[in-house]
Amino acid sequence: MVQSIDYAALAPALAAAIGALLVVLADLAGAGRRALDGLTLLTAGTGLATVFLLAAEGASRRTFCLSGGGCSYVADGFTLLIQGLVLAAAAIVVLLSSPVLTGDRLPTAEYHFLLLCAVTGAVTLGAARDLITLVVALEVVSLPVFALTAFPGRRPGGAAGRVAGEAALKLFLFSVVSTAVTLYGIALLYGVTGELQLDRLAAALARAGPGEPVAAVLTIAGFAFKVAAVPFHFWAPDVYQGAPVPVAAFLSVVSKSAGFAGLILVLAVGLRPYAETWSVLLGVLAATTMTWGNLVALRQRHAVRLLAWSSVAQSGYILAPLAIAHREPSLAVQATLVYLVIYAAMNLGAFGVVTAVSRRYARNELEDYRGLARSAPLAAAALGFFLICLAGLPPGLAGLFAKIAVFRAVVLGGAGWLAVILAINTVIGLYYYLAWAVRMLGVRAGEPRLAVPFPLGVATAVAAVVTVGLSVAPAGVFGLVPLALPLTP
Amino acid sequence: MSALVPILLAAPLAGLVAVLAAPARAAVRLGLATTLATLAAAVAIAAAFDYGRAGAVQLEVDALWVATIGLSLHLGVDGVSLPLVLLTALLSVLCLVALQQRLPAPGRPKALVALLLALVLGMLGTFVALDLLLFFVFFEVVLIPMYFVIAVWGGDGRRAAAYKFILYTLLGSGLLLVGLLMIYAGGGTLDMVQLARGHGAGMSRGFQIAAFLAVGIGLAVKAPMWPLHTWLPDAHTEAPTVGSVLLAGVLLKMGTYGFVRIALPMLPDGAVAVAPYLGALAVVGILYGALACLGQTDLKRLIAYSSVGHMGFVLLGIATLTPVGVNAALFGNIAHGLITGLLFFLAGAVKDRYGTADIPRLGGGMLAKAPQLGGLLVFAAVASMGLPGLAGFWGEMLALLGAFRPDPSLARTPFLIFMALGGIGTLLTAAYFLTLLRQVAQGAVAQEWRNVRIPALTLSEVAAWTPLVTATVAVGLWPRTLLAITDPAVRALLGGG
Amino acid sequence: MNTLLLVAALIPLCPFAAAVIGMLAGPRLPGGPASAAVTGTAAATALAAYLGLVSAARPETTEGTLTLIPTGGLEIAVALLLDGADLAVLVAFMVCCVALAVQVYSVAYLRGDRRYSSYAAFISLFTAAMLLVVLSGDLITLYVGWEVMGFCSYALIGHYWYDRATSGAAVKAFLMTRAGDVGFLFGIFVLGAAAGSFRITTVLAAVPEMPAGLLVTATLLLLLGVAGKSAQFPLQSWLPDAMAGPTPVSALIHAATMVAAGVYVVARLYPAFWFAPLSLDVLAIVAVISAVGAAVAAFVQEDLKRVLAYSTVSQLAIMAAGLAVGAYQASVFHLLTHGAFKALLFLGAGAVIHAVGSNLMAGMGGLRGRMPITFTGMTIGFAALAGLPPTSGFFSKDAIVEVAAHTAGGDGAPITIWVAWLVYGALLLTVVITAAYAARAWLRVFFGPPVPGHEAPPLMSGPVLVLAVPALVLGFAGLAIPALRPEPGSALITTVAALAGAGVIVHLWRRAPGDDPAALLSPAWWRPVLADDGRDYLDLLYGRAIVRPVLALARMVARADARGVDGAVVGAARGARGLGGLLRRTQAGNAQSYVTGVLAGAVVIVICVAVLS
Amino acid sequence: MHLAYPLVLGALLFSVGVYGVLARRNAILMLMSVELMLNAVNISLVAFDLWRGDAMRGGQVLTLYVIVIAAAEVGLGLAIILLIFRNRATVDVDRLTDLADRDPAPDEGPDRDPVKAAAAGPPGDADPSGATAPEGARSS
Repeated sequence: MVQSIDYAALAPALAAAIGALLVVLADLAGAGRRALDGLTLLTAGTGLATVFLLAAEGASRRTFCLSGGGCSYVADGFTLLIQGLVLAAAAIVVLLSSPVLTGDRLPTAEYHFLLLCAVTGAVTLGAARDLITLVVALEVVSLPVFALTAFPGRRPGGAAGRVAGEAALKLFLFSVVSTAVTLYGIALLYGVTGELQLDRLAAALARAGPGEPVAAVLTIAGFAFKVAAVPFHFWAPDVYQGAPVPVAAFLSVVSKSAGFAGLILVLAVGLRPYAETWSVLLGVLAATTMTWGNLVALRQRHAVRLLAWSSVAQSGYILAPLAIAHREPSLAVQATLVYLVIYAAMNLGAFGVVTAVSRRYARNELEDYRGLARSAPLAAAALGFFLICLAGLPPGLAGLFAKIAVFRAVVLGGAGWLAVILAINTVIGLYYYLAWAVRMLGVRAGEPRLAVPFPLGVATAVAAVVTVGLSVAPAGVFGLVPLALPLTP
Repeated sequence: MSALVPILLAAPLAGLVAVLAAPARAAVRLGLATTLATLAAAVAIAAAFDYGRAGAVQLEVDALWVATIGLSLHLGVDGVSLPLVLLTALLSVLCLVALQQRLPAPGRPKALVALLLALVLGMLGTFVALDLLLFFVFFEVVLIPMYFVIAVWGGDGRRAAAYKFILYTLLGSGLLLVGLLMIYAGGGTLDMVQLARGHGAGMSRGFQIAAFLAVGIGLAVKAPMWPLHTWLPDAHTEAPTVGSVLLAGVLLKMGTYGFVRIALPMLPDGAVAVAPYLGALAVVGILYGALACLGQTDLKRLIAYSSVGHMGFVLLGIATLTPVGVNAALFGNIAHGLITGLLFFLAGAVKDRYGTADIPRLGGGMLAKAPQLGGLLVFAAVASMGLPGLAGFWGEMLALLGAFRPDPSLARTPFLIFMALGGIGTLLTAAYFLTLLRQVAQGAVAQEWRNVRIPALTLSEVAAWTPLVTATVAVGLWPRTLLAITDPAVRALLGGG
Repeated sequence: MNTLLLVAALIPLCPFAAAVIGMLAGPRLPGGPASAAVTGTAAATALAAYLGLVSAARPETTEGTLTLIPTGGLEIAVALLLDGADLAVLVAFMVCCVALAVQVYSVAYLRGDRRYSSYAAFISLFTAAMLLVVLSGDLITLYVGWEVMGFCSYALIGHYWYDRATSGAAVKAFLMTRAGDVGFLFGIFVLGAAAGSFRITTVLAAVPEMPAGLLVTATLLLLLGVAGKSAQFPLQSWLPDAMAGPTPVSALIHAATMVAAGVYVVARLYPAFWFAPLSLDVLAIVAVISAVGAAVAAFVQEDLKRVLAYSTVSQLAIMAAGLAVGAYQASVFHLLTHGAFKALLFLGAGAVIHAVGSNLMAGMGGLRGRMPITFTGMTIGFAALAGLPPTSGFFSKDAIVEVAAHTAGGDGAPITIWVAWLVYGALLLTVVITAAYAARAWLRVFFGPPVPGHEAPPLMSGPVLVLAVPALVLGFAGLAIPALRPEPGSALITTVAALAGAGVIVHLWRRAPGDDPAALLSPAWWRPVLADDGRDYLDLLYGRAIVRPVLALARMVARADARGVDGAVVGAARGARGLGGLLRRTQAGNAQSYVTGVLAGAVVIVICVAVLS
Repeated sequence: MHLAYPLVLGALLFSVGVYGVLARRNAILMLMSVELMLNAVNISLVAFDLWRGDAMRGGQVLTLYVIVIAAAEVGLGLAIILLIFRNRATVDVDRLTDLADRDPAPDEGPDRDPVKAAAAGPPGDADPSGATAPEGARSS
C-alpha cells in the first residue's frame, strides 16, 4: 500500500530544500548577488512562516510512519522549536555573510546553496525519530559545512586561503571519524535490538542484556562531536579561526543546535532505559567541557578563537541539565532548550559585531577591539551587552535567566556537585568576557569611525532585540517550548 | 497604596534611562532629582507602614515575571527591610549631593550617574524582594555597575581591585544561587514569606545544613566574613569616595540582610548546626579586623578593615540566633552604614585636600590645620568606636548581650568565649581608632602641610554629611526608634524567638 | 512622674544641654562659652540642693522610668532611682558643687586658651554623665553614663593634644578604663540575666535568691570595672599619667567624681557584694595593696600633681577597704569629705603651679608669705588629708578605722578575720605614710627658701576658699549619724599615728631645711613599688607585656592578610591561568593528534561506562 | 555461517581503519582508512540484518545509505585535499599546523602573570575610560 505522506509536516524541510535549488537556478539565470541574498532570506522566511503555522496549529503531526506505529518524521513542539531556531539563525547568518561575500568576492550562489542544504539537514534532524534519518540528516548538515569552511578568505592562496583549507580538512577528518564511530555504534545497537525506530529501540533495549551501554556510548560520539563536548572538541578552535567568520557563527549555533537536538533525541528517546548511565556520563562530560573550555579561553588572544572556546564552555552549560535527565527528564530537556535558544541569540549577536570588526582587522585579535567604544559606540554597546549576557550577569538578564534555568534544573535534579562546578565556571567565564568588554572602553589614538555594513547592522540589531526581549519578557520564547517531550511518537 | 514599592524601584530605573538619554551636563542634577524622588518614595513607604504590625510584610505586590523558572515580581516591606531601604535611599541622595561638588578622576558624569542609579536599583531591589530568585537577580544587579565604578573612577590599583571584587562576589553569588535553589527544592516554593513561616518544614537536617552552608558562604563573601574578606580592603581603597560609601554603607548589608531574611528563618536546623562556626569566624573577623587596622598606614584601607571588624559584630549577633542578637545585627547594620559612610566621605575629603590618604604623610595636627574636618573625623572615629549615646554602641553591646545568652539549642560555653573575645575586640577597636586620631587629628602639624592652605568644607560637603551626623546622634540617643521597628519583625522571622 | 523625679531627671539634663549648646555654638554665645557651662552646672547644683532637702524629709525609695528600649530579650529602661539612704542625692550634690567650683576656677585658669569652649562643653558633658551614673535606676543606663564619663576624661586629659605625650597619656587612660569597663559590662550582663531585668531595684531584690557562685563572678567582674575607673591596684597606672591634663580637670575628674564613681557603684550595689564574701575579700586585698603602695609612691614623687594623684589612689583604696569591712556609711562619708579636700588641694596646687610655672616641688618653697589664701586653703586640705582633728578627713577616716577594728573583732561584714586584721593594720600604716607625704609636700611648697610667686587671681582663690569650708567643717555634719561619731579610743590611735608620721618629717625638715626629706630615706623603702624613673612596675609590665606584643601582632596580621589569605585568592587566579596554559598546549594544530585525542577519549568513556553499569 | 565471522571481520576492518587514520601522515591515505571504517560498519550491518532476519531489512537499507554517505564524503574530502595541495604543495597532515594555539607575534608581549595582567588590565594596558556603560543595548 502507498504510505500517505503528510506534506504539511514536512513543510519547513521542503521549503529549505526547494529554496536551495531555486538559488542554484536563479544563479544560472544570472541573478545578482543581492537577489541571491534576498532569495535565501525569503527561503528562511517561508520556512519560519511554516514553522509558526504548524506551531499555531498546536497538534503534533507525524509522517513516514511504519505500520507498527513508529513514525520517522514527527513535527511536534520540540521539533518546531529546533526548526524555528535553526531557520532564524540561518537567516541571521545569511545577513552576516553578505558583506563577507561581497568583500571577498566569494561565489554567492554556491555559498547560499550550501548554507540552505545544511539548514535542510538541520531542520530534518530536528524531526527525525529513527536512526537512519538521524544519521543521514547529521551528514546533510555536516558535509556542506566542510565546503563552506573551505571558502578562501580575503585573498585566494593568501594566508586566509591556506588556513581555510586546513580548517576544512580538520573539520572533515573529525566529522568523518566520529560519524564512522556513530555508525558502528548504531550497527551494534541494531544488532542487539533489531530496531531502528527510536521508541521501538527504547522498548527493545528495556529487555536487552549486557553490552548495550558500549554501543550507546559509541552512538553519541557523532553528536558529541557536533556539540564540541570534551574530548570531541579539539577541532572547534582551529576550524572557527580558519573558517570565514559567518561560517564560524553557523557552526557555533546552527550545527550545534542540530547536534544537541540529535543528542536529546538519541538519549532521551532512544536510550531511555540507560538513563542512569548516560546521565552520569553527561554530567562528567558537561563538567569537563565547561571547565576545559573556560580555562583555555582565559589565555586566548584571537577574537573568534576566544568565541570558539567560549562556545565549547557554553556547550558544557547546555549539557549540564542533561546530567539529571534520569530523575527529571522533561525539566532537563526544557532547561537545555531554554539555554540553547538564549545562547543562540547572544552568540549570533556577538558574532555579528566580530564580523564587522574583522572587516577592518583581518587578524581579528582582541587588541583590535580597543577603543571600539569610540569608533563604533553602538556596536561596542551591543558587543558589551552580548558578552555580559554570555557571562550571565545583569544587565544581561537573558543570560542570567538562562543561567538560573540551568542551575535550577541541576539543583532540583539533585546534582549539587555539578551546580558548584557551574558556579566556579561562571566566575572563570566572567573574567574573559569582562576583560574583552572593558578593552573596548580603552582609548586608542586616531581610530577612525568603523562603518558597520547595513546587513551586519540589521543582523546585530535583530539579535540584540531578541536578547533584550528575552531579558525583559522571556515568557514569549519560553512559551513556545511545550514542556512535554515527544516521548511517544 | 500598595503600588509604593514598585514606584520605589521604578524611580531609579526611570532616572537611569533619563540620564542615559540626557546630555552629559544635566546628568548629575538629573541623578540627584532621581535619588530625591527615590528617597521621597522611601519616606512615603515609611509613612504608609503600619508600625503596629511591624512584624508582618506590608505593601505587598506579586506578579509573575518568568514563568519557566517560577520567578515572580514579589515585593514587600517589613520591619527588617524598612530601615535598610531608608538607609539606602538616604546614602544614595548624599552620594549624589557629594557628586554635585566634584566628579572623581576621568569625570564622565553621564556614565557614573547611570551606574550609581543602577546600583541603587539593585540595592533597593534586594531589600524589597520577597521571591528567592528575584532576591538573587537584584543581588547580582549590583555587580557590574560596582565593577565599572571601581575600574573606571578608582585609584591607581583599581583594575585588579575591581576584578577581585567582581570575581570573588560572583563566586559567592553562584553558591548563593545553589543554596536558594536547594531551599526552593526542599520548601517547594520561591515565596520567602511562606518559606519563612514554614521554618524549614519538609527539609531534613542534613539538607538544611548543606543549603545553609551554600547560602551562608554566598552571603558571607558579601558580609564579609573573615576568611572571605580579602576583596574588601582592595575594593574600598581603590573605589572613588561615592563608590566606597555605597559599597560600605549598603552592599555589605545585603549579605547580613540575606542571613536574617533567608538563612535563619528558612533553615533553622541548618542554622543551629552552623551557628557556632559562624560565631567563631565572626569573632576572628572582629579581632583580625581590629589588629589589621592597628597595622595599617592607609586611611581608607584602615576604614575598610574596620568594616570587617564591625561586620564581625553583626555576624556574631546573627550567630546567636536569638531576637536580641538579630536585633543587634540589624541595628549594627544601620549604625555601620551611617558611621562608615561618614568615615569614607571624610577619607575622600582628606584625600582631595591633602592629595594623600597615607597616615604617616598626613602627619597629624588636622584639628589645628582643618578644624572642621578634624572635628568630624574625631566624631566619626568615636562613633565607630562604640561610644554610648552614638549609634555604634547599641549594635555592639546588644551583640555581646546576645552572645551572653544564645539560643537554648546552642552550646553556651563557646558563645561565652565569643562574648569575651568580642569584648577584647571593642577594646582593640578603641585602641586603633584612638591611635588613628593621635596620628592624624592630634599632634603638631607636619612640616609638609605647615604653610599649605587646606580649604574649608564646601556647602555640598556639609549638606552631604550633616544628615549622617544627626542620624548617628539621634539613633544613638534614642535606639528605640530602630529597635521598636525591627524587634517584632525579628520575632516573627525567628518564630516567636 | 512626680515632681521629685522630674527634678531628678533635670539634674543630668541641665549640664547635658549646656554641653550640647557649648559644642555647637560655644564661642558665639553672648557671655562666651563659660556662660553656658557655668549656668548649666549652677542650675544642676540648685536642683540637687532642693532634691537633698526634699528627700531628707521623705526618705523612701522613689523610682521613675522615662522609656523602655525593647531589645528582643531583656528590656533596657532609661530610669532614675533615688534610694532611701540619700546616697544618690548626697553624692549628686557633692558632684555638682565640685563641678561648679571647677567651672568657675577654669574660667580664670584657662583664660586665653583657644579651645576653652570645647573644654567647658566636655566638662559639662562629663558632669551630666557622672550625674547619670549617680542617679540611674537601670544598670545599662548606668553603663552608658559610665562609658561617656570615660570618653570625657580622655578628651579632657588630652586637652593639650598638640603635645605628643599628653595625647599618649589620654589614650592610655581611656584604654585602661575601657579594659575595666569590658569586665564591668559583662558583670552587668550576669546580674541582669540572673535577675531577669537590668533595673537596680529588681536586681537588688533578686540578689538573696541568686546562687553564690554566680554572684561572686558578677561582683568580681564589676570589681574589674571599679578597679579601672577608680584606678585601683591592677589598673592604677593611668591616673598619675592623667595629670598631663589641666589641673581643674584633675581636680574634678581625678579627685572627686570619676574615680569615686567606682566606689559609688559598689556602695549602690552593696547587697550584691554583701552576699558574695569572696569578692569582699578580693576588694579588701586590692584596697590594701593600693593604699599602702600608692601612699609609698606618693611619698617619693617630685611632681606635686603626681603626689596628689597617688594620694587619690591611696584614699580611694581606704574607701574600698572601708566597704570591704562593712563600713558602708563611713566609706560614703569619706567619699564626700575626700571629694571636698582633694578638690581643694588640686585647685590650690593649680594656683601654685600657675604662680610658679612648673609642677616640680624642687621649684617651689616659702610661698606662705606670697600666697596667703592658697596657703591657708592648702594647709586645711593637707590637714584633712592627714586626718588631723578637727578636719573632716579626721572624722571620716576615723570612722572607717573604727569599723575595721570592730570587724577584725568579729562582728561586722562577712569578711574572713585575718583579712580584716590585714585591713586594719594597712589602714593604720596608710594613715602614718599619708601624714608623712602630706607634711613633706606642705613643707616643701610653703616653707624653705622663698621662690618668687604671686597670689592667684580672685576667680581661682575664691573656689579654694569656698572648698576649704566643707574640708574643715563637713566632719561635724557627720556627727548627726550615730555610726559616724568617733569613739575616743580609735580616734586617739589615728591621731597619734598621724602626728607621728608628720612629726618625723617635720623633725627631718628642721634638721635640714630646704632639701627633700624623702631623699634621706634609703631607696630600700620604695624600691618594691617604683622603678627608678618614678613609674610603677605594673606600668612598665603592661608596656612590655601587652602593648608591644599587640602592636607587633597587628603588623604581622596586616602583612599576613596581604600575603596569606589574599595570596590564596590571587594564587587561585594564577593557578587557573596556568592550567589554561597547560590545556592550551593540546591545541598543537596537528589534525592527527586531535583525532588520536578523540579516539582515546572515546575509549576512556566506553571503559568507564562499561565499568559503571 | 555463524554471526561471529562477519562481526569479527567488521571489527578487524574497523581497527585497521582506525590505525590507518592515526598512523598515516598522508591525507589521502587517511581518507582511505576512513572508507575502510565505513565499510566495516556496512559488513556488520548486513551481518546483523541477516542474523536478525528483520522483515523491514533495516540493516541493509542503512548500509545503502552509508555507502551513499561514504561516496559523498570521499568526493568532498578529495576536493578539500586538492585545495590544500594547490595551496601548499603538500598533503602531509603533520605540516598543516598553521591554526595551532600560538601566542600572537612577539611584539604583542608575552603572556603575563594574572595579577599583573589583571592589574595592568587586559593585555595592552590602557585606561578603560571611554565608558559608555553597556546598560542594556539599545537596538540600533
